[in-house]
Amino acid sequence: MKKIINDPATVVADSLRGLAAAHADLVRVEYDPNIVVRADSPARGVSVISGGGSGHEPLHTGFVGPGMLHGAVPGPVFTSPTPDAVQAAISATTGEAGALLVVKNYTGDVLNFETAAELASAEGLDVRTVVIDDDVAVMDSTATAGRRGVGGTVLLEKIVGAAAERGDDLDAVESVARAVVERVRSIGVALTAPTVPHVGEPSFELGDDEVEFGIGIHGEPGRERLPIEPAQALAERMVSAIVDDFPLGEGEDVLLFTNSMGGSPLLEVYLAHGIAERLLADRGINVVRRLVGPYITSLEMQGISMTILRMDDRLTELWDAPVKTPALRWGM
Amino acid sequence: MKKIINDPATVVADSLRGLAAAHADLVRVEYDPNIVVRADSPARGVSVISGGGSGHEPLHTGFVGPGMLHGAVPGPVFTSPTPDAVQAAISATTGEAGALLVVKNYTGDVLNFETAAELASAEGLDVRTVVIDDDVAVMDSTATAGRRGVGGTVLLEKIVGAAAERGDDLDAVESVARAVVERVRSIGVALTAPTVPHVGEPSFELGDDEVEFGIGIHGEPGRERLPIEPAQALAERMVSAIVDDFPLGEGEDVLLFTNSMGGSPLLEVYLAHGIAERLLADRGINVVRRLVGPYITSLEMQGISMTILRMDDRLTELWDAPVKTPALRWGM
Amino acid sequence: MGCTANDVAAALRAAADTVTEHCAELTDLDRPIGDADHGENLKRGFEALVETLDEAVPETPGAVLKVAATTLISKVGGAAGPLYGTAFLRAATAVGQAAELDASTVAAALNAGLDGVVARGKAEVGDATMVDALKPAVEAARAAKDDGVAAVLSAAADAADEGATSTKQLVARKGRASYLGQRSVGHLDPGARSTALLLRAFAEAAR
Amino acid sequence: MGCTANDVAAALRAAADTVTEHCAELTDLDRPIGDADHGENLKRGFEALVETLDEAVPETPGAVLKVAATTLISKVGGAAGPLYGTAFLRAATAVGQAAELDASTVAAALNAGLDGVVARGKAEVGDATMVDALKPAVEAARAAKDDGVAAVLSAAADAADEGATSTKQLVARKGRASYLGQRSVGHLDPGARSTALLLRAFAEAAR
Ligand SMILES: Nc1ncnc2c1ncn2[C@@H]1O[C@H](COP(=O)(O)OP(=O)(O)O)[C@@H](O)[C@H]1O
Ligand SMILES: Nc1ncnc2c1ncn2[C@@H]1O[C@H](COP(=O)(O)OP(=O)(O)O)[C@@H](O)[C@H]1O
Ligand SMILES: [Mg+2]
Ligand SMILES: [Mg+2]
Ligand SMILES: [Mg+2]
Ligand SMILES: [Mg+2]
Repeated sequence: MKKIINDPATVVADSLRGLAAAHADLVRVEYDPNIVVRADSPARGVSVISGGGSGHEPLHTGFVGPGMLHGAVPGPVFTSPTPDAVQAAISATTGEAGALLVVKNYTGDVLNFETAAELASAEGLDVRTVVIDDDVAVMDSTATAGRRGVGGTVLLEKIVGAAAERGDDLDAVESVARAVVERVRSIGVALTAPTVPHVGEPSFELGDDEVEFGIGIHGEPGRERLPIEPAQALAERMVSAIVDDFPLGEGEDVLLFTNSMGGSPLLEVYLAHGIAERLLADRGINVVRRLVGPYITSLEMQGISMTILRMDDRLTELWDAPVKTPALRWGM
Repeated sequence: MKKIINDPATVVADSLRGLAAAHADLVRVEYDPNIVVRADSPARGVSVISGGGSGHEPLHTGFVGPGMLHGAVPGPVFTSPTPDAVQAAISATTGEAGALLVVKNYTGDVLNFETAAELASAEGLDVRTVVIDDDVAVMDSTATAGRRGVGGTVLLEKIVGAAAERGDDLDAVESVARAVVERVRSIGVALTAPTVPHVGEPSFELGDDEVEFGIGIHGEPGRERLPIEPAQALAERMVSAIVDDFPLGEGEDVLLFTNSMGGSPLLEVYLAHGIAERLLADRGINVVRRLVGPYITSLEMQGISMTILRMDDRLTELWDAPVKTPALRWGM
Repeated sequence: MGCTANDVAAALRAAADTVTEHCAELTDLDRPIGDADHGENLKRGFEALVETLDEAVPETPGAVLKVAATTLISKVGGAAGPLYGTAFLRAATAVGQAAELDASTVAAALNAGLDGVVARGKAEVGDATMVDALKPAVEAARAAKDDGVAAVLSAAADAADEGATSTKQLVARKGRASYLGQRSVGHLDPGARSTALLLRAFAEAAR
Repeated sequence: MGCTANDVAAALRAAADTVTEHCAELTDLDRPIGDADHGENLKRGFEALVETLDEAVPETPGAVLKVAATTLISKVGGAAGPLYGTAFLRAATAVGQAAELDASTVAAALNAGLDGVVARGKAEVGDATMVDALKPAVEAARAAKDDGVAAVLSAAADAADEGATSTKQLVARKGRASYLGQRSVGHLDPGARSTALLLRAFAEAAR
């Protein structure tokens, strides 16, 4: 394992120190437990908090700032943070208006965040959780822990953050969140495996011309292992998996998010995005907004994911609203 | 080689189609020769154009837009574009006020861009070139093709773009450019090699616990091959290489840019950035602005580079000016 | 004959040693069907627990178990943290203020732990989780409750071993491994294995 | 006895074949000391040149050389594109409107090509570039100019071979390889090698 780190045991805190130094105007970092909160003191509306294992940067820590998250709780690499860390983020950001916790659907995250929400509620705060489970790779969700939360999380955090920023109350923020969760689907593919610092070896083995289709963001296995194919065929496979799952019909408006899993060059990510745009156009689906780049990653894993969100006027307005975070920024 | 592409021969144009689809509000793409120009028609001031081999994205194509580049000329992967492509970008963007071509100091880029500038001048346009050579890894520049243009290019393009945007004339824009070139230094390190699509194999071999210190952005070799060391020691080596080269003294104001070479997780990039900030603080050097992320990459190569720019009020004002491009955006 | 607070603390220290010793094994089990962190997660939690116990061992067995619960909840993370944490919390409640634990209290504590895991995680026997080790352990413990604490724990450990082994044949239906569907067959569940290891450590400590 | 426009075109086609054949070799030479693209660069250029010549062969040798120049400048890219392009441009100028090239014109054209490369790239013999192949080739060509076109080109090719081989011992001082300093010693310069290959192809075509 070759990594630019000092010690696997301190990698998350060491990295947060760099984030804090780089973006002192946007975020404040507290350590032990590790949390990232907004540097400004926003008017006390609803606060939006998310978190999960580290190693998916910029998710979630890079999305703290005006118009998006009030707090992020980075756990150890690929491991959910514990309830006390989540509670610390709640205490640091949450007032009368309450908080919404955005939780990716992994057993660990759900158990830890729900425990924290319970404890906060016991202290009289109105804290609710929304669980995002957008990964269509998990086919039969009754025989499993359910679909995983993946790329849709980025869109959810942006949109919910905008709703909170404009002053929506917790009911309204929660209802926007549930609308996004219902309307978003994703699929991922890996070309290589990530290496967790404290493990020191790649999380899985993949042949020289194999890809893992339906990969999660922790190197969990996907739907199937396939021989590598041209980008055109791969994008078709990905777009079909999502469109058929909805199913999406002609004339619908969508946001298309083509994401790098971390190690894939932007050259390839844009290439795949261009193909997906044409495949959707061929189906009569209107791409009205897009996001392209590494926003929810799996360390150095090469691969991409695609996420499609069915848009309406309300979501479009919230998507377009200004945002100012380390990793996502427009309008201010 | 595993890549998300259709055909190595069409990879650049295929990727540009994705860029065009994703950012139709910001850029317009023309093909054969491939150029990327601003989607809006800016008031005809000085235009700033850059380019070079592809595979370094978001450089340069991701920096086209208000406040930065008017045109970018993406060559084949890791190979300079030819003069006719550069000429096409000049024709598409340049009026009476003339153009400045930002050229990274590689023999191929210099020869091709200078040829284009000569041809444009012959047609009566005022087209000048500025060559950026900020890589301190190249020690003795009299016995070589000179220092390479690396991370400083990103800062140069932002600052020069801002000068052009506010209406500076070509003399003024050129003088800002030369000031930046004089005041900026970089160093890079690679943990893995990139794989050029039409080559199909890694550009160099690196042992399981070796790093290449002083790497260029094309997998050219660096100063020396070293055993991997903790991030603290590596960052110290990088900061020293730059600070000693200037040399930078106590009390100076700088911009610190910690760049991912493409394949390194953001977790590691921020970690290295945090260390570099502290090392500079220890030397009494004031980091007044910073940029962290993958901005000038070498395909999927793992590694980082650090760039330091000596700031003054003029440069700080230009750095802070609004910019709205696919990859760099603030203030609008 | 019964277990004092110090005995419980000693058993937890023994468990911590086992976790350290088997850390790589547990992580390796979590690699093909999970995210390769189960060993690290438990190690982080049990090391913290040992540090806490080094400072002071609480007065009652129940208080010791409660410290274990809160430490594991706040240090382990992942799925295993809240699950093991809840198990110890319920066990602590089950043993109440007793100064010493007899065999049937130990069996009852194990049962309470199982109930906690099921309440949180909603897994059943056959889902290929720690429940496949814990449920048979609880049943064996109950059957041995007249033979003393050591016998209870050793019966539990034996049954847990067997239960853990059974997960190899199963299709996982809870936790990360469930994403694999049929591909999870042939793999020992890391949480079931760690449950068996913990119970074995307790049993050895009680001899 | 002299070279017609069609002869020059045939020589360029032969060069294109050589480039295709040695593409991987040239790229491999460019790997340890450069950016592993020299073969691809030349192949792109020469393939385009052949396509252009397939449409129509210009009337004079000079016009054919000019087409080669503009095609290489616009298609090869990298350092080699402008350098080889300039070489052909200067060679075209040197041969003027002549309908046939005799041996001394061919030698003069090579000399003009060298001057072009040096004017643009500012390399000297000993810098480990294509100049190390081209300069001795020009000298050998001049010496052989009374023995006919075939002899001129074959002398040039032999000298270029030797010159290219000499780059193995040199520390590169121009182009990407120069970044390596001492580490460039032991490597054949790809541009010197391609110069030798092109001249050999011309010589074979002229036999
Ligand atoms: N719903 C559940 N009920 C019971 N046990 C579970 C459940 N989900 C996961 N587990 C157990 O947790 C173990 C994984 O723990 P660990 O690797 O530490 O957490 P994570 O999966 O979050 O990385 C699994 O092997 C399984 O035994
Ligand atoms: N300044 C120069 N003068 C003469 N030849 C040069 C010069 N710089 C580079 N070359 C030649 O160009 C060759 C490299 O060509 P190529 O690989 O196509 O371009 P690039 O280096 O831009 O990738 C070198 O091997 C060398 O022979
Ligand atoms: Mg985990
Ligand atoms: Mg090149
Ligand atoms: Mg795990
Ligand atoms: Mg080259």
